[in-house]
Amino acid sequence: MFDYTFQWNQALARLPRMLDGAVVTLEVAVLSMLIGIVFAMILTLMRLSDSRPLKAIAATWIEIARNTPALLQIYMAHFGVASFGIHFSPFTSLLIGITFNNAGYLAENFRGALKAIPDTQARAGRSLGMSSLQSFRYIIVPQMLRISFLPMTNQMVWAVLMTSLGVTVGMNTDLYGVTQDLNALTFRTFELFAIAAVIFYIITKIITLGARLIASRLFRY
Amino acid sequence: MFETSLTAADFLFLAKGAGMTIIVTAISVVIGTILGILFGVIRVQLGAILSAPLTFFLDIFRSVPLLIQLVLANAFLGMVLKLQLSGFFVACMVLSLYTSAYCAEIVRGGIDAVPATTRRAARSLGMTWVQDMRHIVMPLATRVALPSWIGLALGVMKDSALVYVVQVTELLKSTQILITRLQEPLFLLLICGAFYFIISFPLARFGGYLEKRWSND
Amino acid sequence: IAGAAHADKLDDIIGSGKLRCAVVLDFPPMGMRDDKNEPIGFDVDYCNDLAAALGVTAEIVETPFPERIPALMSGRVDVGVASTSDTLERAKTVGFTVPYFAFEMAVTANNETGIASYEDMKGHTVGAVAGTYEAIALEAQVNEWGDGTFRPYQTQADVFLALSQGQLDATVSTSTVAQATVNSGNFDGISVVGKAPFDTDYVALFTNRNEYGLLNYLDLFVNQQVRTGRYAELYEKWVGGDLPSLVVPDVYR
Amino acid sequence: MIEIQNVHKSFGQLEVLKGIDLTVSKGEVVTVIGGSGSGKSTLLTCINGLEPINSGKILVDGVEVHAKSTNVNALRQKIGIVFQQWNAFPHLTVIENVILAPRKVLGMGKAEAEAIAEKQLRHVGLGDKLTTYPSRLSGGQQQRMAIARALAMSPDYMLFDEVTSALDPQLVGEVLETLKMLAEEGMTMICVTHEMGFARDVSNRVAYFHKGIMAEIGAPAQLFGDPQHPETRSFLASVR
Amino acid sequence: MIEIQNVHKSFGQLEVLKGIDLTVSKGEVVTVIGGSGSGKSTLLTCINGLEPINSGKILVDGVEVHAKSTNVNALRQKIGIVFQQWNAFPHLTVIENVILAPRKVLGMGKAEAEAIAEKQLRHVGLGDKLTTYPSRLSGGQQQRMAIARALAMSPDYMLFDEVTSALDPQLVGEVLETLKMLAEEGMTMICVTHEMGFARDVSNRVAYFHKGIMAEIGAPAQLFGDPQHPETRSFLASVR
Ligand SMILES: Nc1ncnc2c1ncn2[C@@H]1O[C@H](COP(=O)(O)OP(=O)(O)OP(=O)(O)O)[C@@H](O)[C@H]1O
Ligand SMILES: Nc1ncnc2c1ncn2[C@@H]1O[C@H](COP(=O)(O)OP(=O)(O)OP(=O)(O)O)[C@@H](O)[C@H]1O
Ligand SMILES: [Mg+2]
Ligand SMILES: [Mg+2]
Repeated sequence: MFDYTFQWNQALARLPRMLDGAVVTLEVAVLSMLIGIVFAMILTLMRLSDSRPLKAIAATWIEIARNTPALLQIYMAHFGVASFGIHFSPFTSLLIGITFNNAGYLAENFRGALKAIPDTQARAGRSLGMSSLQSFRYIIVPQMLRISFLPMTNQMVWAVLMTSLGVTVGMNTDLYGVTQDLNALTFRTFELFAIAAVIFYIITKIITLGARLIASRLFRY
Repeated sequence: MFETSLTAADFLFLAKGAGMTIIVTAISVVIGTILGILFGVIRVQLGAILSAPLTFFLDIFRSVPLLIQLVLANAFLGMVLKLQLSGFFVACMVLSLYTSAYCAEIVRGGIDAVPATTRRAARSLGMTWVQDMRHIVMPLATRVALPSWIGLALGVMKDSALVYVVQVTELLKSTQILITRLQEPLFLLLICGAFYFIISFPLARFGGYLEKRWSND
Repeated sequence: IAGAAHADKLDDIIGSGKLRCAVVLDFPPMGMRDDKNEPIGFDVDYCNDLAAALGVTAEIVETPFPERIPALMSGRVDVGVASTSDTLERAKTVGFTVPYFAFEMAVTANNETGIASYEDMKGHTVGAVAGTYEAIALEAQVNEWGDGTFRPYQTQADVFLALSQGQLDATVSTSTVAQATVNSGNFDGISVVGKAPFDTDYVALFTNRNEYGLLNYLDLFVNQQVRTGRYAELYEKWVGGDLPSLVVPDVYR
Repeated sequence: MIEIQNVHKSFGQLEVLKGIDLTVSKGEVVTVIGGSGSGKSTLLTCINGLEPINSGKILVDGVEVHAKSTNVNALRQKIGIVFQQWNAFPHLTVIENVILAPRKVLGMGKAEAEAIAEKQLRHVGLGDKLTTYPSRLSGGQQQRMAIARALAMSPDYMLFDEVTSALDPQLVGEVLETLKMLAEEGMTMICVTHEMGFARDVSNRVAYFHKGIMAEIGAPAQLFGDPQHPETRSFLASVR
Repeated sequence: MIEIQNVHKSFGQLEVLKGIDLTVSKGEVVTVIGGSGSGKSTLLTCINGLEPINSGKILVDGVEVHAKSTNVNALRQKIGIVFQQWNAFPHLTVIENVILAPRKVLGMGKAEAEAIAEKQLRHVGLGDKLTTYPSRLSGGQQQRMAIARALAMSPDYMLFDEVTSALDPQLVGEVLETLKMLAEEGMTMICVTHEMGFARDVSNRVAYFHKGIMAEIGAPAQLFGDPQHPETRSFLASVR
């Protein structure tokens, strides 16, 4: 029954290319997180604002991001918007898709975190003469980031995993894309994807452990 | 606004895809939840050190892209073990384990949220471990876990869009097939997205509502 | 059942009464769907012929290009009738028959780019279907030019969709697919602009590497398809024009 | 009869009970007092087998609690215990809280269990709260419900672990009244408490625990009036 | 000078302040007492513009707090306020809590802000807690930190809203001492408090609020010794 012959050397010879792919994967994930956090903040502020249209836009973004498949969002960012004559490269499309998704989930986390911060905190800031923006920036945001740090770490892991969906929009420089290309050349499917799986596993572990380290240094209170 | 050459037959085709999405999701969520409860209870019962191998095994499902899990499982079961399994079976199997990995975490969190003193009270009334689990822990843990579990089930539904790699034609794949023929990507993608949204959004809201209600008492 | 496990694959197929073929269904005219979304095309008919010869019924299993071999290896299909180039690298993993079809490669371009030949593609964004013969060759070419970008998409449909949307400037594909796609009228603003100077892409049926009985049978079947004129008939039905020779000049096989 | 014979108990490195000997006869009320961390709670949880012990023996009606062959679940039916923290099952109404164990453990029918539960709840003064959820009860009411829940199993012994110490002062009285009533009805009880007045009035004997040792035990008048052990003296001075 | 002129304030249907008039001169200490919900806290939050008012006027040094043209942020620098709930910023150390507003609002340099912060913290007796996080402080220390934080802005007025009422009894004293010290240094203060002793000893005038009305105001000796309003009388009776 076990007559399959593993050809690990065939696959391992391609490890350098796969590691290059891992770098691109990380690049997309990190960028999508950074931009995603900024957008999530903006969405959060929009939700807090008194303007109905702003609230509606934020809610629409957040609900679509959370209630449709990420694959669809990425596919849409490439083939969907192209119907309007807007063209993004595979890298950009993937980045947009994941960022859109990240921002939606993070904004929801931020909302939960905000609820956990007593509104007397903002009042205390205001009564020291800070503007509402200052008290948001110096008092609310730092506490919000702490509360949502763990969800943010999880989202970062998901962002890394989501990069694997880039192949559907022509991406072939990320880890999954590289692996698939190599598979087309050699057909060593099991070996190649097993190696890719290990690399993904290591990346996510580094992220979670790194996040724990950062948290312990950052949040000493 | 849309002038479409979509026929009734095409809608039926999409509906079939949607049906597949729902079936794959339902099977995976049911099996995954049963396994997840089992794994979660085992983890709580054995403690962190004894259950480390299980924790590691489950962690893999949360640390490797689902796409790769599907490709690998397919290659391993078929190419290495030479098992003749349908793509549908492989899809359900992988998604079930994937679900169980997340579900185990949720279950563990739920059980941990039941105060040890409450469980002591139950045991000191002469209840067995099983009775304690059945009548005290599970009802209480469910309240903590249900909102997250709803989120998980919806997540699995969305992630099931990836089972196309093992030749299961679910909703998104059906949509792509139609795009191939009809060349109306935006319109078809919107229909597809709307389907997911219509199922996911109300349930997600319901989960949020439960969370709010139960956290108040 | 115990006996069947030791029988070879040819026996298994005959015994089960069913032949499962891997076919790529977004690769017109080799494989596609009609307006009832049923599979049709050259490869579909070829599979049906094979099943008829074996005295069994055919089952078409749709496989995207990158999934053809995994589908075979995981036992989900018996034979690949999927326009698969017979490269040596792949032959380390699967067993190929003699060629059953031969493709010329053609360049299809978006009309607005002004690309009129293979060389014109230099410096542009070009693409092809991930994992195909032409994708591998084209990517190598782009790297050699050192100018422009190469993008692989998952399916032939995505490639032409991207081309007509203007996301790609040009693509190299088998001429049959290019012609069929442009003629279908589904895609606006693209045309076949010339040949790609790649070697003829011979494609073969494939099955498991060690199934010699089945491989022998398939070789003979391909031979018979030519001899009986069925090959020419199918070519006329789906492609039309000059029938490509399946004989490679100056070698034995 | 509860017989505790030279019981030692450690949590990891920490020895919490360092050889306890105590015999509680039928109908007796023993109060246990002592500083925080002296092992009082631990002793109670050892008596009904919720915690294993390291050496020594605990016998309840002659049955060794920690013997392998002993069915602890059956044994626990004889021993009611009420803890400091209110341990209401929050997802069940008051009466459901009380009938759960009789039904599932004793296999009682619903009607019978409810009759008993109602009786016990009325006994502790909660006759009008049957279908209320615990979250609607005050702390004192929750404690009385916990007592009724234990009593519904018709235990022969009741163990109380500082049942009033998490209560607001005005609620303490109602719970102590309930305990007093039980004592007067002849229940065999071990009460860990910080309520010295209660200890003095109700108990037959008072035991003073100090760092895992039962430093002194005696009739309330003797222990409070003329403590022998210097630690007892300073403890009593500090709580008064 | 703080001038409150016929101020009305409603939350939706509920009128919380029903025409309040009160003038607090420089150097004066006014204590506000009254039942729960009588509008005391609301008045304070109106004075520094945290809440809008419905009619009337509040002038601080002649500047109308609720006028559109007023820069409330600048105005608030003059008015320190400390609330009942400890409002330490939990993510900042004690000294970071104190220097935040001087740096960001007044644009002070780090060294200068730290010097002021240290001085104020030493003033309230927290000179040794500079780099501690608030979660490590007792409630009383947190309140004193909040006072130092307000003082670091060099306010001309301080408003205190029941700053001791969430504290354990033994911590109340240290905070009241701090307030007393401030009063002796000549700070203009409005203190909402339930501490009658403090009100009597420290304030120049005591105001009694009842259901959104300032029912009575007078020197402590007069208001405590010979209350005019029947409500004042029954309130004073109830708190004693
Ligand atoms: N499950 C446990 N694991 C480890 N140590 C424990 C455990 N339970 C109790 N201890 C320790 O055993 C010692 C005795 O605890 P115990 O609860 O019996 O004291 P106590 O006399 O009831 O005190 P208190 O009056 O505070 O309730 C304490 O030092 C406590 O920290
Ligand atoms: N933000 C708000 N929205 C609606 N109602 C409010 C708000 N703040 C206060 N109130 C109501 O206004 C009334 C006066 O409240 P306020 O806090 O001023 O009373 P107080 O005199 O400070 O009472 P306490 O002694 O309990 O602090 C109360 O009925 C309160 O419920
Ligand atoms: Mg205790
Ligand atoms: Mg108030």
